[in-house]
Amino acid sequence: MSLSIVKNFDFEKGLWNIQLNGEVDVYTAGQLKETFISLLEEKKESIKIDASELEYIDSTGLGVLIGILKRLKQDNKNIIIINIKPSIKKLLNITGLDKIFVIEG
Amino acid sequence: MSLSIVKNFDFEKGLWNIQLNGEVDVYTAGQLKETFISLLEEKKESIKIDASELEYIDSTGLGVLIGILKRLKQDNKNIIIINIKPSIKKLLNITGLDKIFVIEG
Amino acid sequence: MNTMNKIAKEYTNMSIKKDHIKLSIPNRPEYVSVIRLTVAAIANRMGFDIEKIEDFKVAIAEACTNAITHGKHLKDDNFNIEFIVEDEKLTIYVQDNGKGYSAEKLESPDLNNLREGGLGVFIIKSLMDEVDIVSELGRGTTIKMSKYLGDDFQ
Amino acid sequence: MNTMNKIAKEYTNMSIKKDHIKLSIPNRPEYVSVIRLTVAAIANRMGFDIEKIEDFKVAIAEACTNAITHGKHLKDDNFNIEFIVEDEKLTIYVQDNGKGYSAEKLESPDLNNLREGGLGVFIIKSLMDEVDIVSELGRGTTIKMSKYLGDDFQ
Ligand SMILES: Nc1ncnc2c1ncn2[C@@H]1O[C@H](COP(=O)(O)OP(=O)(O)O)[C@@H](O)[C@H]1O
Ligand SMILES: Nc1ncnc2c1ncn2[C@@H]1O[C@H](COP(=O)(O)OP(=O)(O)O)[C@@H](O)[C@H]1O
Repeated sequence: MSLSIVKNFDFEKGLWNIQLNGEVDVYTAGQLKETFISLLEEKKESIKIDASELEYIDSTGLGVLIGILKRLKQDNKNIIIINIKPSIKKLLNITGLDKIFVIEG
Repeated sequence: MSLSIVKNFDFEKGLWNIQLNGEVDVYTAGQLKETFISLLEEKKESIKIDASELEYIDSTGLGVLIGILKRLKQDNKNIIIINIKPSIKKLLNITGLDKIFVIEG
Repeated sequence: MNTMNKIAKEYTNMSIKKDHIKLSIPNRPEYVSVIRLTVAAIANRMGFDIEKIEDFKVAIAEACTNAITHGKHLKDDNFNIEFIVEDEKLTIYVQDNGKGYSAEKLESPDLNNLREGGLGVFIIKSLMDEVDIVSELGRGTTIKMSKYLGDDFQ
Repeated sequence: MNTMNKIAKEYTNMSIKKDHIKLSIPNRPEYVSVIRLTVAAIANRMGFDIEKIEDFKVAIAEACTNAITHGKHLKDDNFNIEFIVEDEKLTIYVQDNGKGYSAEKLESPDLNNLREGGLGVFIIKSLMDEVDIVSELGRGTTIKMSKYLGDDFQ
């Protein structure tokens, strides 16, 4: 019912591998934002999110992703999301964000 | 969040094998009682309950079991409960019903 | 009589059988997950399938997030949620006594001009069958949203 | 002012930070599972472990079952649940406007003379750290129960 974030940098591919476990909502979105911002301060590279354990996200969490994507786009970097659950896929379709993020798997 | 009951009679051992799936509370206890009563009308033999999928039971459900046990005791039959989850075991201990039913495994 | 009571009153006057559940909860982010689980339990009890239960969880969370972030009036206050359970329909009211806004002025999300906000109401309207927002500047907001059990309504 | 409000008032007058959650729900069996999930969500949010969350689920269900089966006054009525969230303690009030009873007359369960009922209040007292029942014949019952986060209190 809360959020845990696992991060590590893939030197071979030159991108961040992030695993999100749990729920991103108005309570946990701040934690997500801080983590992402500190990642980009360390290395401004594309972020690949494994969402297989992401149970829930709503507009607060999507807003954080949009904000981070904007920063990445300045350097032509991306957010890639893999293993998305159907309920979250639906939300990305509805909002059109499936065309903004790179969705895989 | 509701209750499903699987029943079959073990002719070799001469007892009812019952599997309880879900929750027994004030909403579902009536269904449990009716099932047990119809079992005993068919064959008044001991009842062995597999509680591995029983997620929840409270005093309403325990009351049903006590009522059925009373009928069985008239014929020296028993209620045997196996594979009990810790939270339900705790309830049986607290109420002393672990001494009244036969608890196995 | 506030907006929520007024709308609820209309309902009560009709003759179909309805159950009312009322929840008053602190306007703080940590309680939104509690609200999501409560709506999931109600919708599950009514027989909604998993996909629709998820829709309710997201929609109510969006409404509550707005009540908490925009609707806030006093720092430590509660806001109200009401669930109306009918045979074929679950209706939810989320009501705050916050600052209110002009719902007509809301813009739809623009993918060519990404903003970090502005998705909440749009998501609610996409996921629910009926949505109605009544907001008065300085007095607060009530958002009413319903979804039907069957697939006939879209 | 009814009993519940009176006791709640005492609480409000103290200075420690508390959150109040209020739930009004139909006095019918099908809603008890909704209440169990709500208390589980609140207790989980507070950091209670799985065993204590189960204790809350059982205790609140016992209290609500009593409100529904004995407390009932009108056929279609709601009853009230209030949760007081403190740093180290969750307190729950379950209040009905039903027929009430004399709590002092309650007998403990007797294993040599099994009855099908009479376990509910006994179970609540076993699982919770503090239990207080205030009942007035003809006016209704409020049961107050609390449990602490830490293990220091027993
Ligand atoms: N309960 C509310 N009280 C006051 N203003 C609100 C409320 N709900 C929504 N709004 C207004 O409507 C706007 C759009 O809301 P929404 O679509 O949820 O996006 P976001 O909350 O991300 O801005 C908000 O920015 C706010 O100005
Ligand atoms: N909310 C209530 N309103 C009226 N009577 C109650 C209430 N709660 C408990 N009682 C009385 O106390 C008795 C004992 O309750 P309990 O221990 O839960 O066992 P049971 O409900 O199985 O009888 C009940 O039989 C009833 O007479």
